Amino acid sequence: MSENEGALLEIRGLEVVFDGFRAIDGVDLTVGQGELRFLIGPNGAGKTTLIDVVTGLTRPAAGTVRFAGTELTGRREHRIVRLGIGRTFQTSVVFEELTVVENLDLAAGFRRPLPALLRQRRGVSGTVAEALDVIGLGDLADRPAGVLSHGQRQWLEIGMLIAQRPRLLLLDEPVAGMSGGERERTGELLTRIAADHTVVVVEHDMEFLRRYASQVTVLHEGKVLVEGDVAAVQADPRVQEVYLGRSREDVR
Amino acid sequence: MTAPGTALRSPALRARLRGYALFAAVALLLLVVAPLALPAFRLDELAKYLCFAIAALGIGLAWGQGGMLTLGQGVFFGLGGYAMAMYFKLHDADGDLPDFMVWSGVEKLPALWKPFESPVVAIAAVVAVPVAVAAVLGALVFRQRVRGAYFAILTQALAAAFVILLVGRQGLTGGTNGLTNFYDVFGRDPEAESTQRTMYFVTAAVLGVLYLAARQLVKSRFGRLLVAVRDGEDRVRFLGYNPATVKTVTFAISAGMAGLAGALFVPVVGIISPSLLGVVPSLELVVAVAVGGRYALAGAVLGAVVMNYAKTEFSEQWAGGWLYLQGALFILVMTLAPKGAVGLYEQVKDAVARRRTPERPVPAQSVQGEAA
Amino acid sequence: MREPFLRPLAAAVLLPAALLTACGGESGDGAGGGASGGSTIKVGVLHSLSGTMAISEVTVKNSETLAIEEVNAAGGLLGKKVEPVVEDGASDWPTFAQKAQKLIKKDKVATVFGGWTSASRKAMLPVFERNKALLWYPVQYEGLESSPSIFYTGATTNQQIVPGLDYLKEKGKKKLYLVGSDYVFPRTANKIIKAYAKANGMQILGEEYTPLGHTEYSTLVNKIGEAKPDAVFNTLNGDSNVAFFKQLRSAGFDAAKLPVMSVSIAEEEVKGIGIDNIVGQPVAWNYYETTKGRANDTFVKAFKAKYGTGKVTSDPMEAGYNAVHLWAAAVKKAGSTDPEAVKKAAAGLSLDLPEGKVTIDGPTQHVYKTARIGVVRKDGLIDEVWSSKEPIKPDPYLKSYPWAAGLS
Amino acid sequence: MDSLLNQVPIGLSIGAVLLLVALGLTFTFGQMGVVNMAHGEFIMAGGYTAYMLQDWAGSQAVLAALPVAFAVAGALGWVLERLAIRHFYGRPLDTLLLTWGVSLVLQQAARDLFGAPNVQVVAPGWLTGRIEVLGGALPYARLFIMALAVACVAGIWLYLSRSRPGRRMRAVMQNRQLAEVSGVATARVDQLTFFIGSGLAGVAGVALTLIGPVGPSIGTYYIVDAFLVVVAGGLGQLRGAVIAAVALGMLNSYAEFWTDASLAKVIVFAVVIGFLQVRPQGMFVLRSRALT
Repeated sequence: MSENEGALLEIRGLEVVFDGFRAIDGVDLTVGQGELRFLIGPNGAGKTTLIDVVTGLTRPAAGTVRFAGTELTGRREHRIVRLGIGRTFQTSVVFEELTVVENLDLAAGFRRPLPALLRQRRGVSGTVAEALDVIGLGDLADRPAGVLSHGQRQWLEIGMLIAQRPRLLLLDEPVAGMSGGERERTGELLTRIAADHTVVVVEHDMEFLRRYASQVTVLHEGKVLVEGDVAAVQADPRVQEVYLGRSREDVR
Repeated sequence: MTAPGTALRSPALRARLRGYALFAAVALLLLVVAPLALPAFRLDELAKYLCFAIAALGIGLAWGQGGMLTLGQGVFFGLGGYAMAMYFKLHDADGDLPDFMVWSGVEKLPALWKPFESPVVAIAAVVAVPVAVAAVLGALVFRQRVRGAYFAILTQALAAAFVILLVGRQGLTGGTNGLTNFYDVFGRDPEAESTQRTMYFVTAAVLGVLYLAARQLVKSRFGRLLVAVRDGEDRVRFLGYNPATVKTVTFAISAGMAGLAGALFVPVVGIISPSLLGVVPSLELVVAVAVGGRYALAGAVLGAVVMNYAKTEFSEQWAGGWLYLQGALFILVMTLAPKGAVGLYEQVKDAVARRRTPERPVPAQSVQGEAA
Repeated sequence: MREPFLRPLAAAVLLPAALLTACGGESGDGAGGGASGGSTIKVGVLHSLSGTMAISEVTVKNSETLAIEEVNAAGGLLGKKVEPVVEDGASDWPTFAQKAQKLIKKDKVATVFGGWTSASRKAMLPVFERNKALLWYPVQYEGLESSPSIFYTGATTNQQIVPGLDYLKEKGKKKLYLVGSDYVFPRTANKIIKAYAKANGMQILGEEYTPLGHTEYSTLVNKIGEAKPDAVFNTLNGDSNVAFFKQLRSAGFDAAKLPVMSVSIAEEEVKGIGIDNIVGQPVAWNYYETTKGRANDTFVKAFKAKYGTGKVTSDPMEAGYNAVHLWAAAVKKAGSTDPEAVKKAAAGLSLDLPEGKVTIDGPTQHVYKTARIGVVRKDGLIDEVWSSKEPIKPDPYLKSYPWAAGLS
Repeated sequence: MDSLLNQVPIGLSIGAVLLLVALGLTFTFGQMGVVNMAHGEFIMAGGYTAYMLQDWAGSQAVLAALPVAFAVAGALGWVLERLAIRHFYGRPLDTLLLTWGVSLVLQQAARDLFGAPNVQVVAPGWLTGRIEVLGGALPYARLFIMALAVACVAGIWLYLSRSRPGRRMRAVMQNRQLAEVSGVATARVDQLTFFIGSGLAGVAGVALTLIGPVGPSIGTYYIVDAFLVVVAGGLGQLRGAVIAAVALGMLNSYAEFWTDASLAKVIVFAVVIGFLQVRPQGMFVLRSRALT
C-alpha cells in the first residue's frame, strides 16, 4: 500500500494545469490518521486547488491521490464523499430554503437508499442532534438557513460536515470574514472536531494558525515550500520571504 | 432540544387539519357540486382543464421544486396520449387497419402498433413510455451537467423535433390530423353524456391522488433533497448525493404525470394531435404554472385550470386580445410576482399578519422553532 | 413553502367552476332560440380567429357572415332571422371539437359552418356524427371522405387536382416533381397524382415534404434543379410558399422556365409571396375573383363594400359563402331546420352562385363544381386560362377513374 | 455527383442564415445570461423595417434597411433591457419566460399593425441574378447573406478586440464582478450589449426578407434553431457560434439531401444532443473556478 503506515491521505507528484498555468506543480503531501493539518500559503499558492483535486472538483494533469489506499483521481465528487471525505467552501453554501435541521439531516442522509428518502422525516436523528449540539445552533434548529448570519452559516457547514461522518474533513478558510468572537468559537469547534477526526484546514489567518495549528504545510507557487510544526515553519526564512514578498505584491 | 417541533404540537396539528379540511372542500366541490351544477359538455371542458392541471403538477415538481425548466412537457403528454389513442383506434378497427392508415396507404399494421392491441399494454405504456424516455434523456443530459437554460432549450428543441417526427410519419401517427374519431372507450360511446361525466370523475380523482402523492414527495426527505439540488446542485454533490439521479428521477416522475394527463385527455376530448404537443403548448403550460405559482404544487394546478379557462373564454370574446393579455399578464407576473398567485397570496397574508402582531416579524413557518 | 398548498387549490377549482356554473346556468333552461323555438335561428360559425390558421380562416368567416346578412336582408328563414354564433377554433384541433360540441349542445345551433384544415374537420367529424348535427365545410380537401353529417362545398380531388393534372398533360408536361407540406392533404394528393401519372405516361421525378412553416428551400431547389422536371406540382401550405417561390425564383426558375402548379395559393396569398415571384404561375381552383357572371359581381361588390376595397375574394371564401346560401335554400325547401329534413331537401338542390351553377350531389353531399385553371396576373389577381366544360360531378373516392382503383 | 458538391455552398448559405439569427443571441445569452425568446421578434422587426422603407427607398430598401433595422431592433432591445430584463440578471430561466411573454405581445402587435398576412419586400434588381458554382446555381441573394454574415462577424470581432467599449464588453463577459470592481460601468455595458445583440437580430431580419416570408410569425421559425447554434457553440463565443452555425448548416443541407426536410431537422437535433454529451458546455468554454 504505502511506505507510511498511518497515512490516510497520500498525494504524490500532483500537477494541475489551467490553460497552460501550473496551479500545482509536483506536490507530495501525506496526512496521517487523526492529524490536524494546516495548509497555508500566499494567494495563488494552490491551496484550494489542492482541496479541489482531492474532492474531485478538479482533474489533475498528473499524479496520484490516495485515500486510505483508494485512488481518488477520476472519481466523481459524490463518490469521493461516499468514501468518507467531506469539505467546506470559502464562501459557505447552505440551503437557504431548508431549515437548519433539514440541512443537517440532508448531510447525514446520503447513505440512505432511495426508497427510504421517500419517507418524511420524523423528529431528529441522533447524528443530526449531535451535530446540532456541536455547532451550538440548537436554538435555530427550525429556522430556515437563509436567516443565519455569516458565521452561523460557516458553523452550519461544519455541522453538515460532521453529520456526514467523514473520515477526513477539509475546511477551506473557515474563519474568513468572521468577527473576533466568531473566530474564537470556530477555533473551539475546530479543536473539538479534531479530537476525533482527521482534519485539513486551509487558512490565511496567521493569528488563527498560531493559536490552533500544530502541523503546517506551506505551499508556494504550486509547490510545497516547507512542512513542519508551527514554530519551525514560522521561523523559516523562506516562509517569511514568501509572505512578505507576496504581501507587497498584494497591494498592487 | 433533541426533538424540536414536537414540543408544541397543536399549531402544527391545527394547520394540518385546516389543510385536510380545505382539500376535502375542494374535493367536495369537484366531485359533487360541479357535476351537479354543470351541463355535461361544460363538465367535459372542466375535465380538459384538469388534464392540463395534471401535467402542470408534473411541471411544478420538476421546475418549481427541482429547478428543471422543462419546455418539452408536450412530448410526454403526447406519448401518453398516443399510447392510449392507439389502443382505441385498434379496438375500433377490430382486426382491420385504423381508418387513417387506410387513406395513408399503409397496408399492414406496423409492428409499433401491435402491442397496443392489448388495453393492459396500452395503459402501462401511458406511464412507462414517457417515464422511460425522460429517464434516458435525463440520465444523458443531467450526467453531463447540462442544466438551467441549456436544459430548457434542449427540451424545447425536443418538443419541436417530436412534432416534426409525428407529423412526418403520417402512416404511423395520423400526421397533423392526429388520432381521432373513437367509437368505443372501454365499452362506452365517448360522446355520450354519461361517458363524459364518468371521464370527468376519473380525471378529477387522478388529479387528487397525484396531488396528494406529489405533496407527500415534496415533504419527504427526497423533496428536501430536490430543493437542495435546485438551489445548489454542486453543493449537493459534496453531501454525497448524485444530483443527476435526483433530477432524473424527478424528471421521469413529471414525465409520467404528463403521460397520464395525455392519456386522460384522449377520451375526454376525443383527439390527440401534434398541435397539442409542440413548443407553444408546452410553453403555455409552463406559463400557467408560473402564473399560478411555481413553488407550490397547488399553484401549478391553479394556474393550469385558470389560464386554460381564461384562454377559452377570452378567445371567444376577443381572439387577438388573448395574446396581449397572456403576454402582459406574464410580463407582470414575472416582474412583480415571480412566485405567482400563490406567492402573492402569501405576501399579502404575511403583511396582514405582521400588521396584526407587529412585535413578531417572523414568517409563519418558524413558529414551531420558536416555541421549541 | 410548506403550508399554503391547499387554499389556492380551492381557489383554482372554485373560481372556474363558479364561472362555468354561471355560463351553464344562463343557457341551462330554455333552449334559447335554436332550431325549434325563439325568434331567431342560431347557426354556428367556427373558424380559427387566432393562431396560425387565422390568416386564412378569418376571410372565410367574413364571407359566411356576409352571406348570413344577405339571407336576413332577403327576409330571413321561416319567418325568423338567422343569428350567427361565432366561435374561435384557435388553430387547435381539439378546440374545434370542443367548440363544435358547445355550439351543438349549449347554443343548439341549427347547423355549423366551419373548419379549414383537414385536421380540424377530422376532429369535428365525430362530434357531428354522434350528435346527428350538420357541418358545412367550405375548403377544397383531399377527398376519401363522405360523412352523412357534413356537406362539402369545396372541391374534392377530382374537381381540382385531377383537372390540374389534365391541364399539365394537355400542355405536354410529362415529368413532374412533387413538393408539399408534411400533412394529410399533400400526401393524399400526391398519391393520386402518382396513380394518375402512371396511367397517363407521366413521370414523377421526386416527391418531397417539408415541415409546416419550413422556410429553407435551397436544398430542395437544388434537388429540383438536378432532376430537371417539366413542371412542379405544389401542395405547400402557408408561409412555406413564400420561401419556396422566392428561393425558386432567385435560383432562376420562373414561370416560363418551370411552371409550378399550386392548389393552395389563392388571391389572398399572392401578395405575401410577392407578385414578382409567382407571376405567370398556374393555380387550380373552382373560382377566382375575376370569374365572370352576375352572381359573382354581386358577391365581390358586396364583399368589398363590407370589408374594404383592398380586400380580395378567393375560392374558399366563395365556398363558405355558397355553403350559407345552399343551407338557406335547403331550409326553405324543407320548411324546417331539422338536419335530416335539410339533408333530404338539399339533395339535387341547385343555385346560381359566384362560381356558376352549383348543384348538391345527394349521395356524397359534395357539390358539382367547375374546375378552373388560372394564371397569376401582374396585379395579383388570377386570370382563368382553362376550365372544364361543365360542372364536374364530385367523386371523393375517385370511383369513376379506373387508374385510381386501389387508392381508397 | 455534382449535386453533392452543390450542397456545399447551400450548406454554407444555410449556415450563414443560422449565424445571422444566432449572432445577437451569443451576446445577450452569453454575456448577460438572458435567454431572449423575443429575439425572433426582433428579427421580425428587422423584416418589417425593410417593408416600411420600401415606400421611401423603393427596391433598394434592403440596403437602406440594414442600418435602420439595426437601430430599430436595437432600440427595441434596449427598451426591453431597461424596462424589464435588468431586474432579472442571474435568473436566466425567468428571462426566458418573461421574454416569451414579450414575444407574444410583439407578434400580436405586428398582426394588428401590419395585418396577419405576409408582406412582401422586393429584392433590389442586382440581387436577382445567380452564379454557377460547382455545377449548381448560387443566387446572389444567398451570396449577399453570406457576405453580410462575414461582415457582421468581422465587425463584431473588430469591435470586441479593438474598441474600448468592445473590450469592456469582453471584460464583463469573462468576469462580471472583476470588471465591476475595476471600474467598468457594467450596467452601461449591459445596455450596449443588448442594443447590439438585438440590433443584429434586426439585420438578420432584413436578410431573411430575401429568402422567406415577412410575417408576424417569422420569428418563431428561427428561434429554436438560433438557440441550438448558441448552445452548440458555447456561450458568448464568437468563433464557437461561427463554427456551430456552419457545421449545423452543412449537416442540415446534407441530411436533407439524403433524407428529407423533416428528418433533417430531427437529425440536427439529435446531433446537438449527442454533441452536448461530449462537450456539455458547447465547443468553447470560458474556464472558471467558481462553484456556481
